[in-house]
Amino acid sequence: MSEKVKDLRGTRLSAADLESEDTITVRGRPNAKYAWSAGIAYTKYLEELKNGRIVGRRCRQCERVLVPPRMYCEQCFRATDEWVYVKGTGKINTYSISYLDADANRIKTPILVAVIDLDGAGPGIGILHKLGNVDIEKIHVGMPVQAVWKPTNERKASVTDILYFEPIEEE
Amino acid sequence: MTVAIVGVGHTSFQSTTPDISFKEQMFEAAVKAYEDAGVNPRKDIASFLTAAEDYYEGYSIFDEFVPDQLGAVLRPVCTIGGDGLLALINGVMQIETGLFDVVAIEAHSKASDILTFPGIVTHGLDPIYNRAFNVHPYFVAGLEMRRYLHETGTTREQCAAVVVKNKENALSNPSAAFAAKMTVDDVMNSAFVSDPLTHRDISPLADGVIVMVLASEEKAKKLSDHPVWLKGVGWCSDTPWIESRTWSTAEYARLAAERAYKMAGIKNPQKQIAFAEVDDWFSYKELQHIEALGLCENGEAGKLSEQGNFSRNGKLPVNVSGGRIGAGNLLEASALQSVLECVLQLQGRAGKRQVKSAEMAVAQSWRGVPTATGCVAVLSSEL
Amino acid sequence: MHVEGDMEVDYIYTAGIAGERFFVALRDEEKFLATHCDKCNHTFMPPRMYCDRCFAELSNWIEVPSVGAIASYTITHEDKNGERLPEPVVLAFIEIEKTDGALIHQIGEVEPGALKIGMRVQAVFKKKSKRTGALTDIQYFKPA
Amino acid sequence: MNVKRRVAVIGAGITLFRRRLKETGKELSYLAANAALESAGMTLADIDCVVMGTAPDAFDGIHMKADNLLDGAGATRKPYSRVYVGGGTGVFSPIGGWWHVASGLFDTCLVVAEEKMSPCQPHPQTAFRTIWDPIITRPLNPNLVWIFALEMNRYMKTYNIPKEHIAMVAVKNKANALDHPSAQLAAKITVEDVLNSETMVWPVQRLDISPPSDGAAALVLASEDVARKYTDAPVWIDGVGWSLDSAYWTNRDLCFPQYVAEAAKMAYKMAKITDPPKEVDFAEPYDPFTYKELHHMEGLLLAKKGEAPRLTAEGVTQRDGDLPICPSGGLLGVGNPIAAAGLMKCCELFWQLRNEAGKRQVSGAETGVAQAWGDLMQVGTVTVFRR
Repeated sequence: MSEKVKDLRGTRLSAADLESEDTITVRGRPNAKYAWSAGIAYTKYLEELKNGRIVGRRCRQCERVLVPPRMYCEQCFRATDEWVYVKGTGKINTYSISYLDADANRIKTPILVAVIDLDGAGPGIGILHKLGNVDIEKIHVGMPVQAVWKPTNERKASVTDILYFEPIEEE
Repeated sequence: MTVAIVGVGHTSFQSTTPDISFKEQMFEAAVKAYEDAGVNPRKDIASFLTAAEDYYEGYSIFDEFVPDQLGAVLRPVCTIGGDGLLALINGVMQIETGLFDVVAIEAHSKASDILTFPGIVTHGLDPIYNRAFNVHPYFVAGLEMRRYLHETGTTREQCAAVVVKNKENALSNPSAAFAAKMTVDDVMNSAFVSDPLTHRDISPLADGVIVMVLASEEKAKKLSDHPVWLKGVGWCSDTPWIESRTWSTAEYARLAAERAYKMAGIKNPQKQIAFAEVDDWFSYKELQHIEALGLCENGEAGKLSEQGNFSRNGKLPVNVSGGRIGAGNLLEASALQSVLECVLQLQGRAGKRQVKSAEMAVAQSWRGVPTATGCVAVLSSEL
Repeated sequence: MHVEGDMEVDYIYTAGIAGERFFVALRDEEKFLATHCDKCNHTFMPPRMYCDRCFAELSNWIEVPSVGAIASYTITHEDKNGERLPEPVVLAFIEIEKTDGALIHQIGEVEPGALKIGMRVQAVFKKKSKRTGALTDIQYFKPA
Repeated sequence: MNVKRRVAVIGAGITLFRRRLKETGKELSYLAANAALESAGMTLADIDCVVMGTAPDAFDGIHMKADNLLDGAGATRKPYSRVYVGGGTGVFSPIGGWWHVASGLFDTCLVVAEEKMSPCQPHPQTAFRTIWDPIITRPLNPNLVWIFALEMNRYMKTYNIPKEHIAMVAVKNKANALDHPSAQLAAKITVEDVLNSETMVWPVQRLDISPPSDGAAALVLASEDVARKYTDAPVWIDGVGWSLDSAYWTNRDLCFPQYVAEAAKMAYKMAKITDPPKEVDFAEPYDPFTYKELHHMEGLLLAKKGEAPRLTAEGVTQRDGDLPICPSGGLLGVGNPIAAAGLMKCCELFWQLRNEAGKRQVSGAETGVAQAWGDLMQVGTVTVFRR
């Protein structure tokens, strides 16, 4: 550290200090609610998920099929051209095994997470989802998987209309 | 300083845009701006800046979602946590370093996605000293407005006249969201939010996106027959402690204007400035800002406004676009809406609302409650 | 289609070095403390640990009266979420005596119609048992 | 394009980094800013403008938080800008300061980075719930560590990297941090400690992760002529670079940080560096996770793809090795108040290049590189400093 900067400042608080009367604090929680417009591309995507289909958009210039779909191609900077259905099958690009929930609490039964490169989309075009009905020891990059859908009447036009991806029985 | 605006693009401004996402709106405005400038973003634009605040968007790190629809993927892109004019000024500085020749600026509002706008503004108040009471966060504006009226002798009627003027100006702006014929009484009789501030003293929120392309002198001359030159820029933040503020004058705007005028060589703004687009988040703010910009003496703006001095056909037109009150409050993007109006006017592209023989204009912004932060830019059709 | 959600999280904000000393004195002794910058001859209310003019660290704490003058006031009719309040709330910007600063607080024991800029007001403290070390340990300000 | 004006760093300051600090964000900003001014031999009156770097508002819990912080950063009644690129903000803030001065509009700029993560309950992670696309990702209820685990696994599988080599980064950085007076998690640990630590999101384990922290850091920048008035040993900002990749991270190959490479190429070009491993004497790549240091060394073109782990195993990146990496102790050792941690890395370049780093001093340091990373595994920010 610089000779001139020896006096490092900052007053440490423990978790208990924060709760103590001697530490003056104010508590609060914002009122911050939103209804995000899904827009043209995502609305179609979600509606098709409800129908049990995965839809993307093709850019005819770079020939990629973008999933999730967007109305523009970020590489070519032009409007994408057409809707394309891709299969509910793909290969694991990468995966992880989570012992944490969304608030960083520990959980016993891990959540299996993967990026799945979808068959029929452009190369390297994957989506984030969960894995299920799978032996943890057997998960590997390149593993063929398929979407397991919620029953039709339980679908809500959400990415959770796919319950998870499960391994395709290899012959 | 030798940076010009060589292209502008924008969506229309609307109270709500339910069937299109902010990304799709940004793409539309970007395509228009790049077309206007004659540039391909994948090749010709060296850097991209966006003006955004996370809580306005509902995302913790909004910067993530910016590059794709601007043609900015794998290029220098950043967010400026400020209004659109501050993003533009940072773009100007980037060009002035000599590192870049063409830069794009984006600012937007998707206010209709926000369900709890007063809750968001409250979340901007100091948590220790200013959130203790269950009141609308515009109490800050109520306090400021009363003190401003008290010190300057400005009347509530004069503030209401600003609303009437700006909504009427918006009638000639096809992009505006809140054009209307209204009377001073309509404003005076609307309900108080925080007395003396009524609902109609407050600009209504709107959605919209504005994209601009900036270029260095050399590049601007190649790209555009009618570049609009940035002659001076200034920006300033006064203390964030409401308890320590000067209430009657907008010190941040005065100091920002001082810097911008000095850079632009403006000694007598009342003579040298042909028209102005100033922040009018609240009606009285327009008057306070006119004074801070030196467009009249302190305390005179209300009276002069009432007399028509700042009307479209007046001596020094202010907010010909309709401002936030008439065109719509586009949050951080209203600052760019002000610049947009200056550009269109200086290029003679303002249609029905074109002001005559305008060569030099000023755009000024304020970030809203609880800030004392704002920017000023002097623009000219002449280099 | 719209998807709903929020950005809501619980927060605990520390009052900080200067704030803590201010609120402890308020809570325990019904005292207003300010910090004084000797160089700028400026007295900060609420107190700061530093002078934002010259950047001196401030150690000169002074007690000031819990009395001030209304520099502005507003009668607020909506709550923090924009809902109409059953009763309007009067808030004032109170320039605290012997300081260059102010506090923003409620005004009580006076009809809104009788409020005047320049009116001298004094803090009314909550009962000691009810105080928590917050701005609301002051119940309101009333005409002095 | 040629840069018109050279910009120097002439002062640096920092606070303690801790899980919780009592000071408000303003007060932390003040402590760092004032320390930086004192080290430069300046007063606030000598500062023309201020640039703030601070990451999500959702940590501090204040909308438009930079506006709230500004008096502590010395910006009252001055031109003030907040630059923001998520986790990349810390190293980006001096880049913002650089263009303020290099543009010729200002002669001096105070750059302050602040982060106060402790207000967010029950854990700062909770604020990360809202960094996702609310339509296609948030419904899956993700934890932020997921995506890093996905990236880490892709990196390990692509280049066949043993976890032992990655664990060495934690061992090195926590040991380096023993000599850093700000450090929150300095420790002597072993590779086994890392490999035996709790699995959070496999392959990420407890000791692969930097902690949440409160803290602030600051730098004073000046134009060449002003810098020379204050010091005989200015440190030059000779290269700056930044790049932002697509938001659609599941449409990219995560094995290599292309955005860091683009930012590095931009910065090296400006600094006229053509052979980075030879011309860069030490580096402070962003290390919020162990593997990220390695990933970023490769992105910074300081190691070939997949080879940074081997260099680490061979000791090359030790403080006394051929290419010291994170001599400060990095985020893994010093702590991770997001934006402040990034600027801490730039402070480290300053102290190292001035030969003022005390026990942490690397020998013969003439050119140093700092880098940060952020958003959705998408942004790279790079600075090249020279003595």
